[in-house]
Amino acid sequence: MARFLFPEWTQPLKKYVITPALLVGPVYIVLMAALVKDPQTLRVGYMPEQPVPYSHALHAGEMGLDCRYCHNVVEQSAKAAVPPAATCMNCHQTVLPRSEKLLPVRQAFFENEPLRWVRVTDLPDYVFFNHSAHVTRGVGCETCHGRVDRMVRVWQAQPLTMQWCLDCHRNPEPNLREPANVTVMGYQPAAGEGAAVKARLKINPPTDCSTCHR
Amino acid sequence: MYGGISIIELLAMLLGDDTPADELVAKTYAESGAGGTWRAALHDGFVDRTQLPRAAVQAGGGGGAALTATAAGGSGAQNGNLEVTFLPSSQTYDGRFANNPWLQETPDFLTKVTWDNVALISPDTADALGVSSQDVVRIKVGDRALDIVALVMPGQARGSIGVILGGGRTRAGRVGNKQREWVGGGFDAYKLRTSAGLDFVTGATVSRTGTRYKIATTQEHHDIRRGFSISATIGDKEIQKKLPDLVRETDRAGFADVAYKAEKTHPYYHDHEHGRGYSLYKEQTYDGRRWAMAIDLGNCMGCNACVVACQAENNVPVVGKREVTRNREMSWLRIDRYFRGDLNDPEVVGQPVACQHCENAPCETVCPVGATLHSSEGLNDMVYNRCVGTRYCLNNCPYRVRRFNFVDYHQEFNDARNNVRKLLFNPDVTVRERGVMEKCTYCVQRIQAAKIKAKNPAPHGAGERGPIADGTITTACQAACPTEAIVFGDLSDPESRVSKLHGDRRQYELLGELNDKPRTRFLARVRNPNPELAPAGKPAGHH
Amino acid sequence: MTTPANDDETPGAADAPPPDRPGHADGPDGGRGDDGDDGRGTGNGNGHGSDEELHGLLAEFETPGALIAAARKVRNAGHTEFDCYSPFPVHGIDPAMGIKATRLPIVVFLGGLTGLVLGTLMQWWMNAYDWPWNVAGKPTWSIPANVPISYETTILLSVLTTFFGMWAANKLPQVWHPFFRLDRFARVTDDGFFLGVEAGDKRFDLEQTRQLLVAAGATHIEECYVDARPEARTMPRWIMAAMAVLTMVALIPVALVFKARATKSPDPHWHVFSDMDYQPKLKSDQPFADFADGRANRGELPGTVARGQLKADDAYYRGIAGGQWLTGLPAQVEVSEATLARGKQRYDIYCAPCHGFDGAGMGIVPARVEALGGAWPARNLVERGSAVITMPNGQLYNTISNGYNTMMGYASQMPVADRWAVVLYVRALQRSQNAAESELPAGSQVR
Amino acid sequence: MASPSEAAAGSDGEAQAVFRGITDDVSRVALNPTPKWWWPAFGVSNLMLLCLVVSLYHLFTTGIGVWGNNNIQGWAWDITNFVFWIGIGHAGTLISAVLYLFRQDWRTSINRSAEAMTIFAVAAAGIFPIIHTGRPWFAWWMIPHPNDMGMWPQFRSPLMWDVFAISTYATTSILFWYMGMVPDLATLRDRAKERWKQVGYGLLALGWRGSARQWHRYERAYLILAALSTPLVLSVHSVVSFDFATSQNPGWHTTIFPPYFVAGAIFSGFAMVATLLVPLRHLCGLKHIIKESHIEAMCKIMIATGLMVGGAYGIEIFIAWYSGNAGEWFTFRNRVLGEYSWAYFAMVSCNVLVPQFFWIRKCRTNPWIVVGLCILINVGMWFERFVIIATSLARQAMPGMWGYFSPTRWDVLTFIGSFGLFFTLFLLFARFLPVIAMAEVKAVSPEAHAGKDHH
Repeated sequence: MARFLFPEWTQPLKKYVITPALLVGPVYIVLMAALVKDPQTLRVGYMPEQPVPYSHALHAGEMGLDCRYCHNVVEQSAKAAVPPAATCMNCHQTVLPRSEKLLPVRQAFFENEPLRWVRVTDLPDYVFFNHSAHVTRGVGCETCHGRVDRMVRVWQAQPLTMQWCLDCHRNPEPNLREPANVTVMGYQPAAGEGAAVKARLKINPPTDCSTCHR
Repeated sequence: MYGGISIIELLAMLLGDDTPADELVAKTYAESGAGGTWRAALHDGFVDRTQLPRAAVQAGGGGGAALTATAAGGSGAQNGNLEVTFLPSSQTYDGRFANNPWLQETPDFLTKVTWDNVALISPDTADALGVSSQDVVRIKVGDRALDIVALVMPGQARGSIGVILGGGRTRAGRVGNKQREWVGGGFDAYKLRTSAGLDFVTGATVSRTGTRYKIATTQEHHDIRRGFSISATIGDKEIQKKLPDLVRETDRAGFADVAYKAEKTHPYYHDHEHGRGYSLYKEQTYDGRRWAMAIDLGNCMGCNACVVACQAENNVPVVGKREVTRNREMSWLRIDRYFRGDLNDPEVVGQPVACQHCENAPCETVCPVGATLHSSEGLNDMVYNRCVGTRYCLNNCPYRVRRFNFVDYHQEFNDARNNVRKLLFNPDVTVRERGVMEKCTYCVQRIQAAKIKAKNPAPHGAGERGPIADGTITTACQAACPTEAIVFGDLSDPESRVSKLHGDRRQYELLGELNDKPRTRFLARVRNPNPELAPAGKPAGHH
Repeated sequence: MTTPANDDETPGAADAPPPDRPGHADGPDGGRGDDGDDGRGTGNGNGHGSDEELHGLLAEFETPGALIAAARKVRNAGHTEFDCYSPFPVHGIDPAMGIKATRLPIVVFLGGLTGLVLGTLMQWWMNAYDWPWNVAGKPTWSIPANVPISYETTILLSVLTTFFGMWAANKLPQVWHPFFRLDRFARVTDDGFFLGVEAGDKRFDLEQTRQLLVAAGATHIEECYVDARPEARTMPRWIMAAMAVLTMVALIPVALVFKARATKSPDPHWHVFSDMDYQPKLKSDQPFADFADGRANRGELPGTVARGQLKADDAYYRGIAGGQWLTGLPAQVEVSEATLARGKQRYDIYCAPCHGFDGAGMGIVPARVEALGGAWPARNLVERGSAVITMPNGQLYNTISNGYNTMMGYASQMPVADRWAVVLYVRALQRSQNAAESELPAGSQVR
Repeated sequence: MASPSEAAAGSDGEAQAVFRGITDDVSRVALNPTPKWWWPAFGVSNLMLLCLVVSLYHLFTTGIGVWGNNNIQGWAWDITNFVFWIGIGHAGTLISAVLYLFRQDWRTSINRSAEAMTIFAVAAAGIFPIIHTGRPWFAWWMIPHPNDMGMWPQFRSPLMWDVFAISTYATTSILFWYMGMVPDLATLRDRAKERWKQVGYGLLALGWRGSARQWHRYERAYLILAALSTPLVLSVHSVVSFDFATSQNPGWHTTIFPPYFVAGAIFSGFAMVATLLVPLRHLCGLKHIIKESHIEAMCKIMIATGLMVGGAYGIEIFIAWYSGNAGEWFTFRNRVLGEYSWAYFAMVSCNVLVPQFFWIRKCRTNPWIVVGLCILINVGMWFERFVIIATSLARQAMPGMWGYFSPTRWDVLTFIGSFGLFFTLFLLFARFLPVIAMAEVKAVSPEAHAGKDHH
């Protein structure tokens, strides 16, 4: 068989196709991998369906209930506590006692079944986050959970990655406020407030591995 | 948990009374006149001032000599007239705990056997019978016979076979039932035990059946006495040479010398004396708390309580017999047991070894991904979720305290029948998956909990923040130790117990010549044997 | 043994029939190959088509030595646009052709230096600057441990510069070249030694150059033509189309990613590797089907008393003293500004939603009920003459703990100390709401 | 100029015939129909490769526990195989680069296949550091890259040095090999008869046309690569030896390791090259290019490196005793006399005694004997790594954690599988690529100087 000759139009191919592809291709692949793996793509914006159409925007926003009314152990324990149906019934035995939407709540309360809320902010099981250690030192709820008072259905507002945690552990001041105001949404700390709180409460967040991983 | 009823309730029901058990007990308590409320007694766990009166006893004279004679000489009985003693198992007792895998895998404190019960034979007797470890022997007493695996046990009396009870159960449960060789389960020693001889019988004949049975031990993972004879000798000699370095001991006379320092007793490495004090680089310093541990070998009696406590606290998996035979037991804390001297009448020395939390930890340098690093408080942190599992740290740890998840030891939880066993896990500790390294963390979850609690403001009031008092944090092993041999605390507090023990003249570092600067230090044991009991020709204490 | 390449030892064989060039029979450039072959077929200078363009002359020599000698001659004749072609590097040809030493070594040195600097900087930045770990008590930056990697990055970058630099300098890959059209030129990778002079050379003259080459000892001389038609030089449409399609396809993942970033999703996020993210352990807030109540959290076990949970003190835990409601305060409760502040904070969180911040019973919840068309005022705690004012502290504490009427107990939401603090605060509230102006401290009365 | 070349230069046509002969003989291997022996050999290699696939599947789904590794011997066959293969992967670059720098022209006959062997051995070696990790899907954490954990690799770890050394070595070897092959690929391009081969070789040859200006830069680049590869090849096995030398374990913590490992690597590499080339020159009819003298030269190098390795064994023991370090001395006594003494004596007899047969000329010239002895040397070199890794770990400082390693069937299968990968790749190379560096052979042949004037 005769020799195969590459046609002349392969000449511009090198200049306009192969070289750009070799240069752009790897950048594209790396960038896409980074973008896909980025928590902003994968995690932020997770907004699961809840068994009851509970609106934080109404309760915490419009009515101004304090976060701790329901998440009552947040200052003492590692977990903020998802409230039991009994907490709902504190009010809802008189407010909208026959609402269709609240049926699961009443069922849970009267039949002693758990109300299976879907967890939004879920760290991997090997991360040991302690709410009390943060809330009592003046890290606002909003810092990690976003403007819950504006969310009808709660969604994950922050990436909650290790890098994100470290950023604050290394430089906590921008995220510190007077501990009395931790539940205030949209709080604007006064100038120097973070530094003052840090100094007064001797806040020195560790970046040791065992701080979070045990 | 499953709505069962207790024995008391059952008995009461038979008597026509269906009061719940706790009320029955409370009623009985009130009637007993012990004083106080039942609730308080339940809370305290005891009722004050109800102990038995103190008795005064005095040792009888001359008994010691007789004991010595028996121990050293033994009966020297011939086959056919051997003695069989029945010993409760240190794991399953008489077999009642056979279905508890934690206990099954806890190595016996002397034999280091797991998952099986064995017949102990002294080295001399074994030689005379032609029996070696892992041989299945048939023990015949009268018309009763038992096939059981033999273990040549230094220190077992000559002419006496120690048969450990508690194995070979058939209805103990999924774990405790007698299984195949690879799974363990032991041998039913009750075949030999009658009411005529509950503790021992005599006139036993031992013969080899010709079969062998693999025993899973956590030390001497295989029989060092098999194979090339020089190899056994080399190993044994080396152990005897190393022992005084690893487990330091002195006697009353040695301790009475005010210049005694355990650190200086045994230069196994010739440069031990001047291996210290110089560093090529500026070493890291620790400004704040410095966690440390001290283990007093004088108090340790090798009871294994710490081992099981650690297993429970830290979600340490049970791996099963086959994995133990492959040297893959996961226990973070092991008690090394060594025999010293004549194998027919040895001294036993034991030493609990867990991660030493070296300041210059050799494991950290070699981790390519920084999965094991030092914390600012001097802990050797192990981050399971960062570990890729190169096992380099394990290879570079001179103490060999790192444990690797070779397979998924939690696979059983895929089975819904095991669901309820998930409750065994400590939620504050990661449940490690396969392919990651793990090791003792000084119960860092307890440290962190105490630190957070100390800094959190009191339930009301304006944020009182206190230091962590010495003794607030106890590690699981420390809490379980009945003799308080393990002390944990903060070295930066000069008044803490651990600081004082680290300054004790009995303290020494394990393998100190490596300059790893372990945070765990051992306190040398002071041996003080009764001179009448000390075997002839072996002076009490020998340094 | 004969191969196609050395079939034609005689110059006349250049007139061999054109070889088949399948695959170009149709399409816009169909027949282009045949034209090219025609050009070559009549390639001795007579009658090639007007769409052919002379590229140069290719002369063949028998030995490397002859090639060197010819190169020297051609160069001495003033030619610059010429090159020698050989199956292996002919030593001595560089000076003959006047090839200057390549500057590749300098480039490689710079590449290696970059590798060294980057490798070292990377290690320093990552291990000693960005996050200085305490690794085995060692200093965060110590050169010896970093030498191997710096060394390897130096070599790696040097090697990459050498390799890619060489190809770039040689302008390769270039799979097309005019000389490839000449069958004879295939021997350049076998046993042929060629010298090609390009028509673009300013001294090039077809006849004179041919004479020069003959004089230099060429055994065979051929003219080389290239296809000058524009369609032979433009890329086929399908390549353009493929590229366009590829580019569009490459944008799809980008679009998907940006959609995911901009929107919220009810689906749980995707765990690339879920190792240990979900462990078999049970945490306090997890469901657990094996228990009747479906919860993993067991709470207090009936019939047991945990350490420190004896709660034997009736006054403090139940507000009862001697079978009566406690009228004073238990010893554990300290009457202080701090306690009062705590009480206010807790009251505002747990009580104010119904009872109102002023205790008058019109909090946000009753207000909401009203707004929804119902009526359910909470009890006014501060109303003069109200039972709440007269009830003993112990009873007030008990009401907070266990509820009253439609009010549910708050024992599970407030610890004991907080409940007493609220008792204290409610008392203060009652007092302040019913205070006469004269009771205010001097200077704070309304003027 | 040497006299033979003058003689050859007598007739110009003869010179061309010689070149054509080389081209024909080498191209025939790649371009002629597949020879009969190739298919069974390829089949067997594929079966072995299947072992690797199966054992890797089992490994990835079950865990490292399928092997015999344990909490005493964290490394065993996995790293033994890794060091074994990486050692073999040294001869190629050494022959190419070091012998090139020393102007050893005889290397041109064997360097191409030796380089190919290097790359395939590095490929076989490269899988082990990845698969030996407990969670190989996270092995990419060893590549420094920005990530949402804010974590970086830990550069003090010799394993990180390995990552860089081996990836650099693999890259360099591949580029060096490919660059050397381009002119020969052009030869195949110009002689191939099937269209797919013409296109394929054409693309791979990058349009090489043997221009003198290109040859000039090419040769310079080749020289630079050789100069860079020489320290690299020495550094790679040194870095691999740091895995052990910088640890704290008696038996590993030894300053002699870097040179000792490099000598051992050359030793095993040459043994493997000889093992492959002796049959290859018979099967492919390349006896006049890969001459007996080449085999003999390799045998002589094996004598030298074998003696170096033997010397290292002696020095190790001497130093262990002379250091007065009790732990070190015990480790070595235990190595020789302990329960692993069989492995130690296998190592010494294969590595020190076996190469001594090469003093006898007949042993260097008889292909059967050469292959046999070379296989024994490779067995010995595998045992050397096993002795260093598994037996040192068996009895370390704490007698409470002493143990004995027993491999499982999966250890064996993985090892066989790595051979499968190696042989499969090598057979594909021997079938489709130029096994001899034609251009280089031509360049160093006396005829390359034909027709030159003598001035």
